[in-house]
Amino acid sequence: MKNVSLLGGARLSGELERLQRQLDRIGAEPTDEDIWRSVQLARHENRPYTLDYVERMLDDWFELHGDRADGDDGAMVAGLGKLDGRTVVLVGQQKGRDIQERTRRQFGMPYPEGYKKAMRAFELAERLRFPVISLVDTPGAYPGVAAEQHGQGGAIARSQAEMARLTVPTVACVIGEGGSGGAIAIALTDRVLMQENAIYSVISPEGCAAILWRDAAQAQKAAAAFKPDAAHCLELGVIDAIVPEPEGGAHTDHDRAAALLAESLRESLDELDGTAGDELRRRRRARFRSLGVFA
Amino acid sequence: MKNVSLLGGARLSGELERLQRQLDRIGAEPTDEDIWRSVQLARHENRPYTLDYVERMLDDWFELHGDRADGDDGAMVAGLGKLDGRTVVLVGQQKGRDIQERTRRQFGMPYPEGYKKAMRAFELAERLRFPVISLVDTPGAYPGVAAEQHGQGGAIARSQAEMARLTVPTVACVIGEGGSGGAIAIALTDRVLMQENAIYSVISPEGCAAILWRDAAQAQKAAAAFKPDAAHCLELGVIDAIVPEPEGGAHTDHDRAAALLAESLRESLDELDGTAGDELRRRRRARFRSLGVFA
Amino acid sequence: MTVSKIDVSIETNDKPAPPPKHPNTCPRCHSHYRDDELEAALWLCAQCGHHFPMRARARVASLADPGSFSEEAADLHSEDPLQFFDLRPYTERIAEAEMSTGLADAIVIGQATVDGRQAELAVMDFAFMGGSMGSVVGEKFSRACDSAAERGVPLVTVTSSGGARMQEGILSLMQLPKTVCAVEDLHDAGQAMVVVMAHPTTAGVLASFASLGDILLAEPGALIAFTGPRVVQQTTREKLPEDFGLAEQNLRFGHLDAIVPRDELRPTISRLLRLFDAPV
Amino acid sequence: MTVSKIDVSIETNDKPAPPPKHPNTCPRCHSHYRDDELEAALWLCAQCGHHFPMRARARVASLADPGSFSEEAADLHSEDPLQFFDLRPYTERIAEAEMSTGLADAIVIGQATVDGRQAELAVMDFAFMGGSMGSVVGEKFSRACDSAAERGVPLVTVTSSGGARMQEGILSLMQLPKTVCAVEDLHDAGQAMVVVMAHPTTAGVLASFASLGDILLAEPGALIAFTGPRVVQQTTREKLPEDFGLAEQNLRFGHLDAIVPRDELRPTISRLLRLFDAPV
Ligand SMILES: [Zn+2]
Ligand SMILES: [Zn+2]
Repeated sequence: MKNVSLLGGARLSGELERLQRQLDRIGAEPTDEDIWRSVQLARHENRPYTLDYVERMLDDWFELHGDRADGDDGAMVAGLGKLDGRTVVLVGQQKGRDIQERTRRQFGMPYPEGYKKAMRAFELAERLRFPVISLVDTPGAYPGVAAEQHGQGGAIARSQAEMARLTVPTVACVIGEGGSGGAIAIALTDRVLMQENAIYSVISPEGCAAILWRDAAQAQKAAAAFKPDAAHCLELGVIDAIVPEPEGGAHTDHDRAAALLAESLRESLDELDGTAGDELRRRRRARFRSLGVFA
Repeated sequence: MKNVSLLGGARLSGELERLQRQLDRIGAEPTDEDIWRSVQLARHENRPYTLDYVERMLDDWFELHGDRADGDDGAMVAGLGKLDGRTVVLVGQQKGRDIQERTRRQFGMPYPEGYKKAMRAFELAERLRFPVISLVDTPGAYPGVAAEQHGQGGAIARSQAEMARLTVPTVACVIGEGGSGGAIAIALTDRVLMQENAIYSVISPEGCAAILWRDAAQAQKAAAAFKPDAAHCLELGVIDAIVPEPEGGAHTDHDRAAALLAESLRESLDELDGTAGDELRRRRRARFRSLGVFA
Repeated sequence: MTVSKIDVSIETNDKPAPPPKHPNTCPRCHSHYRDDELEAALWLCAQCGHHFPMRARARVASLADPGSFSEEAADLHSEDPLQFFDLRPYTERIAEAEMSTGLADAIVIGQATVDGRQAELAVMDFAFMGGSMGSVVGEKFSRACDSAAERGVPLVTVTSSGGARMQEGILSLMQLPKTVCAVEDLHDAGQAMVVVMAHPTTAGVLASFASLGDILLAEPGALIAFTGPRVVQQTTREKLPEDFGLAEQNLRFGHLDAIVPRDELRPTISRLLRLFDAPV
Repeated sequence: MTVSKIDVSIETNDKPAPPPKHPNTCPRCHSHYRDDELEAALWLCAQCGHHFPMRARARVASLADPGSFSEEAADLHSEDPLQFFDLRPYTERIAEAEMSTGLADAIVIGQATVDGRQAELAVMDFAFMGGSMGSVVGEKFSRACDSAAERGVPLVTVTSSGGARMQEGILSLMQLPKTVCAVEDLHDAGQAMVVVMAHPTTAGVLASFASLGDILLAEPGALIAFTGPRVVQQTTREKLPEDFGLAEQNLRFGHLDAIVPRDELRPTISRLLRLFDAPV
């Protein structure tokens, strides 16, 4: 694993050190089985979802509703809350726990209306100078007729553009599935974290297998090939740090998972404190512009 | 007429002089019949509409379409063009000339989608530093079920807010009917002009008569009471100057009407040239915040 | 000649629905109440939860900590710039509204604390000429924005309005951009606005400052529409959905953050003031 | 355990529809053409106007003044960060695409003049692995933004892409925020971007820089969708409208400024460069 160089040019040395520490802790390169276990844990039906974390991490939570145009998308949650006494704006995809809620929240797959709700929350954060926390947990943006007609691609693009313009500190954490454009739409942030058993990928293992192997059942093989696990994402410079989960996975102990997540978020926000808004923005763009491998 | 004081505190002395010249030119206070004639001319079916002016005033016209969300509202036109070699962004309501076009353009009554298209044009102007010209010609925003569901009130409010934030020069001219919220949505500008026979009002004469006189047929009486004509709007400080029309009204000579309008717009833009963006914005807000009469 | 049949203004302006036989009869479940019963219950029907209209001063009392409200600009009065006369002179209508409401116009503004946190309040009163927005409403709302900005406190606005003050003509329309500019100045000063839309919030008020709150709340059952159902029906002949224009529909279509029953407003606003770090 | 059946990626990625018997047969009216006939006609069907796919270099030649194009970053090549191997190694797929297209990756960038006005061009080529967006596409597009910003000229982008370069895994997804940030830097430098969406413009490219043009144009009949019709159909079982995802539907729903036939593209872009005051 060490033969792949650390990417992501725009980092500070303190961050590099932390990266190194995390890489050391991870130790051996994840096996194909480890990767597939992450895929399964990331989708585990008892894994904590955005609102499970909200209720454990934030005080005075007030949920925002609606995109001020067409509707209120249940797959995207946005609101204000206090993290250790500091007001933050939080957005995140939300899957459902039971079948009614899953239907109401489209299994965590937002329509354009969901991304517009998130953008409205970003604007509020910018106006009132609140940091933004973004929790990513989606198989992808909703792939339906109305979603396309309402401009799914454009909404995802503009949500990222909005995030690239913010001058307040922003932190994202992938807490389950970080699926493709639907995920990155809310993850263009100063710091990008990922839970130990979360996955972050450009396509689902099943989708990749269906296209490249001509067989969706080859999903495990596909996952091993494109490596959506946290360790590889860290190594590629796509994320800045891995958030530990309770032994056995976040689903085994929601309270403990929330405490660990809150600690990482707090740490990231503390690091960003005191940096001027335009400098934050400059570094944020430089960070993402440095991603890629070519010769 | 002179016993009503000139309002609108935030004016420069040069502008006051021009106001005075215009008031002198108008001479006698418009009679009730004069006012009603304006109502009729403002709605005349041969009166030039926004695109009639565009085609006569602007070179290289490129029309923008769509609100990037729900649709493309025919009642609102937006685009880029050259006015005497200077690129401007132009927005305006558009009535229809024949029955098909009237239907397609909802008689110049925009949906929220139309105001969102205008906002998109404002953003483009701000980003690329083009002045904004706004031509106002609407009986009002569309009063329908879908328009309400898509947030007509909010769209009008946000369009104004967007205009209050711009740091590029902005000029509006009421070229026909300046009807209520649907009109002011695109008329929060540095300079507000009005053609000689245009009207600008908080409600249609028929609507006012129906409510206050309990009889829509008393429209002429209502118009005489609330005075939507250009001379009174100038006197109340609501507009900055009156744009002359060809003898007999703009409908008698579209080319001449366009030449006169272009001249006034050019003059306004020239006046605004060289003022810093944040100062433009400060004065724009001060101008509108000064409007009202109270003790 | 195209004569428009469109009236984009306000059906309720200056012409509220005829009152039921007894003003304290619930229009939904027909329960009767004494004045003191309703007052003690925040003008909520104990049987069905119907929200009766609530006067501005009562609203202030229900939100502000006891004794904390300090009114501003109480002496501003409307002028009659157009010497407007319909069936009666505007001046007479104002005088009558002043007499019957004890207010100088359709809005009350001032400083207050809510659960110990400082805020500016701007509360409209539908009883004063249908809560119509004339020069005084625009000016006082704008001053509330300035007062909030200067003191570094959030603004809490309660709206209730049939729309424009037609008797002030085009100057009434100009209160839309005026109040929009005031909100922008407030936002540029880094302060937040919470809006509570009470029944009805329509036309010009909805199309200006009411829609620009950072947080938009509404009372249950409030009519929230730019054009109200009667005018939509008359103009377009469309079939109206059951809850057309009501708060509940607005929430569904994404135009509100929450519908908050009146007896939960104070704790909700208190929480928002904490979130906005309003000074103690 | 919820196993998602949703595949939000790109149905056409690396797997274009099987070509008709003869590649120069019009799929709409079945007319046949010689290569030189099509080339002379901008790859437009003379019978029905069908837009055949157009290669990047031909596209550049059709837009830029003769001899004015100066290519940039032509030597950038993909690496294989994941040592990706599906049925064949990624390196082999790239080598094959290089051979068959004569390009180093799916985008060509460089400086040019159009009717004498300076612009930066960034033109994608679907023939190179379905126009998929890997690190090289992201980097070259970003450099085009920087070149335009530094020289103070507008950027003209022609898109054609099936979506992500799956073989680069998560780094392929990161080209979305990367190119978005590049466009924001371009805009902050005060420069405009015109986007021409050619068939197909889907998935990651549509969900990033393609949608952020100041002016969005499309060629007639181009598929413009985040998720293409086949995946939508398979996933949701919804009945698809006739022109689902096509440029024409996108225009109707407000997502495009204009649909411009290929033979009118050059004058349209020329007009836009005049409007953007592109230097001579
Ligand atoms: Zn009741
Ligand atoms: Zn053909």
